[in-house]
Amino acid sequence: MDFFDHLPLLILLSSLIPGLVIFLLREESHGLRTSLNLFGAVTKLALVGLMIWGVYHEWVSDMRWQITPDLELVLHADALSVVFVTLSTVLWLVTTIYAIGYLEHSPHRSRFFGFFSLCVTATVGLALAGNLFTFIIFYELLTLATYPLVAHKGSAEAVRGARIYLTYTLGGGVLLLIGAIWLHTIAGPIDFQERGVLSGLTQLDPWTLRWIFLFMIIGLGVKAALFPLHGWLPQAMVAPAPVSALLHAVAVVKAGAFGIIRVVYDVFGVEYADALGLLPFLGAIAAFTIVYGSVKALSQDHLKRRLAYSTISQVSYIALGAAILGPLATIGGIVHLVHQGVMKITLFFAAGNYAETLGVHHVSEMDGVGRRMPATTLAFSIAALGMIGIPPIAGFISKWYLGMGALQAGAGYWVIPVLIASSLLNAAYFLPILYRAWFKPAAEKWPKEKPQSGRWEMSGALMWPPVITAAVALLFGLFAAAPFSPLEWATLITAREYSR
Amino acid sequence: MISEQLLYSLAGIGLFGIGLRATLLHHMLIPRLLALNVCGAGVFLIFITIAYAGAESRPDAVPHALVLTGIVVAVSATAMSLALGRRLEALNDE
Amino acid sequence: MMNDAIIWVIIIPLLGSLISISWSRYASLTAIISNLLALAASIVIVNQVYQSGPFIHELGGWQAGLGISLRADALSSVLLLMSMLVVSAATFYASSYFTDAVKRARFWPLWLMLVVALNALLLSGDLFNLYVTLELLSLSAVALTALSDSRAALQAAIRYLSIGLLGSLVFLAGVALVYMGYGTLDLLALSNKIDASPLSQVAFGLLTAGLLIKSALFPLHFWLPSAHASAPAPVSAALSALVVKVAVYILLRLWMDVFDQVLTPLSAMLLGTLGAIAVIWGSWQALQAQRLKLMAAYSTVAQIGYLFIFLPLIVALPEGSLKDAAFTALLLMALTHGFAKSAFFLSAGVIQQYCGHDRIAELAGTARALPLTTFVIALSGVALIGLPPSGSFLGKWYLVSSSFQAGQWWWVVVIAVGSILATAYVFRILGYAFGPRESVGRVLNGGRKEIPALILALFATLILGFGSAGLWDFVSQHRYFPGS
Amino acid sequence: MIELLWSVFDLSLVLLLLALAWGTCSTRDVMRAVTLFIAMGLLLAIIWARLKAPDLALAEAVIGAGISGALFLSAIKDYPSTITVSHRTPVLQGLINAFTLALVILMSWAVWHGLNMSDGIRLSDQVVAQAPVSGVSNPVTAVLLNFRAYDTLLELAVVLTAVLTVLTLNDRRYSHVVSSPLLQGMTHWLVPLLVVTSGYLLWVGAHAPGGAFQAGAMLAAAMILLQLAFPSRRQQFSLYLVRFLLVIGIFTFVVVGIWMLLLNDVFLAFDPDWAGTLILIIETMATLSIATALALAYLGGRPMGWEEGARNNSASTENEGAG
Repeated sequence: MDFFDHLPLLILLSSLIPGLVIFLLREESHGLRTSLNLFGAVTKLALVGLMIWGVYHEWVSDMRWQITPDLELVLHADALSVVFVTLSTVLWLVTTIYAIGYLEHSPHRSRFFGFFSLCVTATVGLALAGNLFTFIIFYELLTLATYPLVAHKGSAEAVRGARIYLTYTLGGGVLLLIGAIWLHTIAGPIDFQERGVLSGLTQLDPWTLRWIFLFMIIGLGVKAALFPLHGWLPQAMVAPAPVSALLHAVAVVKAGAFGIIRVVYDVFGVEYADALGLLPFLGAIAAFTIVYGSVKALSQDHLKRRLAYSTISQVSYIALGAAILGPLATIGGIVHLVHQGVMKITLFFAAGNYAETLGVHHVSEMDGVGRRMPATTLAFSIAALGMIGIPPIAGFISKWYLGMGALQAGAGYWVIPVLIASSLLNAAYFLPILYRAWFKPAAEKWPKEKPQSGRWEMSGALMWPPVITAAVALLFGLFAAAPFSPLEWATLITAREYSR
Repeated sequence: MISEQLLYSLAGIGLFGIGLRATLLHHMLIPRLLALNVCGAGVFLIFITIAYAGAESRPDAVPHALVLTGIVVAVSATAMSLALGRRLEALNDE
Repeated sequence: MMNDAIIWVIIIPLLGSLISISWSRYASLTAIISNLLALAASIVIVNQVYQSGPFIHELGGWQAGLGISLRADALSSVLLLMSMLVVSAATFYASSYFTDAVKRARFWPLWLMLVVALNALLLSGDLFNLYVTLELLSLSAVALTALSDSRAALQAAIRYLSIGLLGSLVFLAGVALVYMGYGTLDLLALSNKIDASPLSQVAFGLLTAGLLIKSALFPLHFWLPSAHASAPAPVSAALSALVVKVAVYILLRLWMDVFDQVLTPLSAMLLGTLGAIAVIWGSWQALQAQRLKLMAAYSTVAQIGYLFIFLPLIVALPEGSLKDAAFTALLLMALTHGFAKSAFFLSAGVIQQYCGHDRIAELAGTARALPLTTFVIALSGVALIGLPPSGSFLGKWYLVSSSFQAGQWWWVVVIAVGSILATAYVFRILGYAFGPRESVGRVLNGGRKEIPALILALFATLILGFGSAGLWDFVSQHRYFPGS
Repeated sequence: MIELLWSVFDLSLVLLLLALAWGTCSTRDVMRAVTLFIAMGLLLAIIWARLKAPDLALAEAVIGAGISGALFLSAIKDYPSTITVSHRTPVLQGLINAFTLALVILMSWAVWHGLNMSDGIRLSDQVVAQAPVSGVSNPVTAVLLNFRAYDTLLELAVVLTAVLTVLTLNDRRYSHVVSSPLLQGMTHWLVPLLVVTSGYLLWVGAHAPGGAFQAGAMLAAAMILLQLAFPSRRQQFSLYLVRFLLVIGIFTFVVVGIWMLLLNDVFLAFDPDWAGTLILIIETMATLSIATALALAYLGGRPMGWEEGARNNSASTENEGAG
């Protein structure tokens, strides 16, 4: 089906073209910019809807562009890519609305939204990449496109944060690149395919493969913020709230996690990776990061930094899922890719709202915000509870499957304690916030309150996004078994990943 | 005939060496230029000994032409360098 | 007419230069027209090679050997096209860069002579003719450097000239020895005659040494930064992007196509090592540099180093697709650097004229004052680092894979470190550029200066990054010396 | 016996040459260095003659020794008279010496082999064979203006570039020599002599030693002499004429080349029957250009009012572009 072959390209263009046009717009042309943004986002959403339908019916969509005799750019839609594409597209729409509200009167909006669209393009491209070469191209592009957003404020602090972010990610990028090229020299072009490419090829020297795996995991681990490569994430929190929300809850960190899944399942093949003895190594790092992130989060008073460390911890669940051999764990990992994204972005939206309307940046200032900003705080609470793993919120599903998977794989004796420990820690750093927000009396005046206007606690563009995403997180939990729910989709992927 | 050729080509190499050494040693413009010219003369001499085919037979004209070209190029380069030096002096005096 | 493009591409700029001397009033117009005509000619040449393979023009109708021949094959024609594109862009740029008419009148004739030298050099098929064109190149390049008319520029120019003359003389000594042993100056005839003898080895050494000086390979790079940094922006662009590169081109020619019997893996390894040091040293110096153009100049030292790292790999790899791939990657690196570095220097010139200086630390907020120029700097920076999408990304990809295939993995470390340093020095600038500034400029200011730079940067990134697939077959099929 | 005498002669020439070269490069007195350099040039001229290269003997005497010498002499007027020892550290000097010595030995070794291996198959036979159809009987001229005419064309471009640079950089230097009646008197008969000689050299170049470059140098000498003798009379020529003379050589060369290209599809392919004429035309024009170029180079810069044309149409002069 010809149209379907070009669908991935259209999905890229739907954010690329608006982005490029926006760069050329004058600061004042607010309306045009907004409508371009929304138009792009909605179009993308529609196209993605089509793609879901197609992939579900196993239509093959595959675009190739020759770069050199043995390297080609491949856009390819499979079940796994659809997960990530959908996630980033939906959240892009929400975040765009949020960002329009958030950046009302700040300067250089054209530049901001331009790079913002480029980021989404890179993320989606990375999700749709059909081979390692293409994946790496978009992986690096994502780094480049996010740099200006982190540096956006232009303050010394922002530029410094951006530099650190860049040092980490490009450093990792180099390692990933070397690993990938090395792999190409011994195994030829690497097209992603379910159950892995390398599992097919014998005769490869296992130790070379182990080295390559190490290089690539380090490279991806930087973006996935695996310990000890996580250092950039808290630094990058200087970025404006929408950036933190989309990039550091979804695009960047997920790109890393997604890459790890790709490498483990579609390059090495999970059974083969296990045979090489790579999974325990990955699992150990992931497990340690989970606990480490939570512990660090405990001691953070700055809200966004606490959320950042929580991200570090939560994203590693995905790596953990990939590192445990067995369908259930795989499902858990993949489904968490979605769930964590939805929940974490809610938290960041909320944090942004507190900062915007009340000037609240620290946990210690949050006493009684619940009464001042009920909607936002409600969303925040749902997401936080979800993070802890309270049923029936989405987070519970992921953790449940991870646990089951661990038991199934017989790895339970060390995974289960990790899961329990981290859940307790999650509770330990989220519940106090909720307690302060709802039950403690508000301080007589907020640090920097904006005059209340309109019937809502704040402008709708800022209030609705977290409410919506929170609702989504709840629904994903409640109707986990419904068709096209993340869980169902993850099950579908897993069915395709495990041959035997 | 070999002997003459050898003698003169060795002389050429010697000239080349002397010039090269001085070029590397000197830092002032004019001595360095003189050295470069000496160096070039050495190369020209090598060319001409190649052309020389003994007392009775006529020499190869090609190297002669090449050296003629070389001489003209050398004088042009010399003139240009001296002009650059003069301009620098003027700027230093300002 | 069409078949003689190989002549026109040299003669037209020469006539242009003569006209611009005689009627300085019409110099700018003449320069632009003759450049566009030469550009067209270079396109025709590439097409000729593509259609009917490498070809030769025996000047004066004397068969090569007695006479001089011009030759075009994949390598030379592609480089010719690149250099004409860069030169044409720089010409448009220069026509609005030099605001003083007197300066312009001095600039054009020399500029067109530089173009003559570049094109003649790329097409020459005769060893002594190479010497003459090399001299023409050095002299015009030095003259253009001196146009800045500052003390720094003059000192740089003098140094540049004397070192250049020394290089040419060493080269000429090599030519003499070659003629002594093999009685011909024609490159093709030579490639058939040459054999490993003491004479040929020493001659080869002298030729190589002369060219290494001109291509500024570490440790012979010392003359480059001052010259490239103090010349007027369009000149710096040509110097860094082209003048250094054509010397590398001749070196490749001699190494790959003429002296292949003589060269030893050891010598290749030596140059590779020097290249590696150049990558690290040049990038490090670029990171230390306080001025934008000086940074760019040092980055050129590093980028030249990459080209030399290819040599030991190409020598080591077996004949066939791997070797060809490595060679094409080398060419791709050279092309990308040509476009990227020229775009960078042109933009640096815009910044310099806007701010009145090019001290990196004081460029705060250029991103807001000159959005497009900053964007161009970023694009060319991407190409200099070797990030996708850019030709050098592919180039480095093959550089690394060739290192693995040739079993010389240590180059990979060098490439990695070099790329990280490059990232550091490029984003150091961008970091400052994103700094605070009140005045917010329009997207485009000074189109005749910014658009050419943008076009060059796009060539370096998108066009070579995504559109260079055809290059690989072209090079592997059409890279050889055409005989008569 | 004769052999022996020749060898002694050769040996003494070579030793003297090396001595002069060494002196030029090692003396600390600029004046002496230049003098020795000129002497070396004259000796080289003798050596060229000895090695049966009369064209070069002429060229060396007029250009190598003459013009270069004159350039150096006029340059050292405004230049420190003593050469300070270079700042190079002893270690570096040692390195340089060792390096040069090694190179010299290496090259001698190579040449030793080369002279033995040289198969004698050089271009000379071809040159001799083709000379009849080249239009000139002097093989050197045949090579310069026909077989390798392209080199000569680019060589003229080199000369032009150098002179353009000189004109770009400085205003002309006015001779410090106080023009004496003696000099003026001498000029009166020397200049015509030089002009005639150069004409003769030009003409004779077709079949005997001589040619455009030697002739051009002679003519240049005449122009320079005029400038020296009558410094008061500033503008001997109109500047348009000077510009015209400067480019006419290459221009003619290129036009003839293109004409041949359109005629025979090959650049610079002269028909045997007109070759002589065409070459003479090119050489004549080249002579004028070379003479003008060398004279301007000697003057060391722009004659008065050289850039008037440009100045006039520089109505809007904003900030200076160069960096």
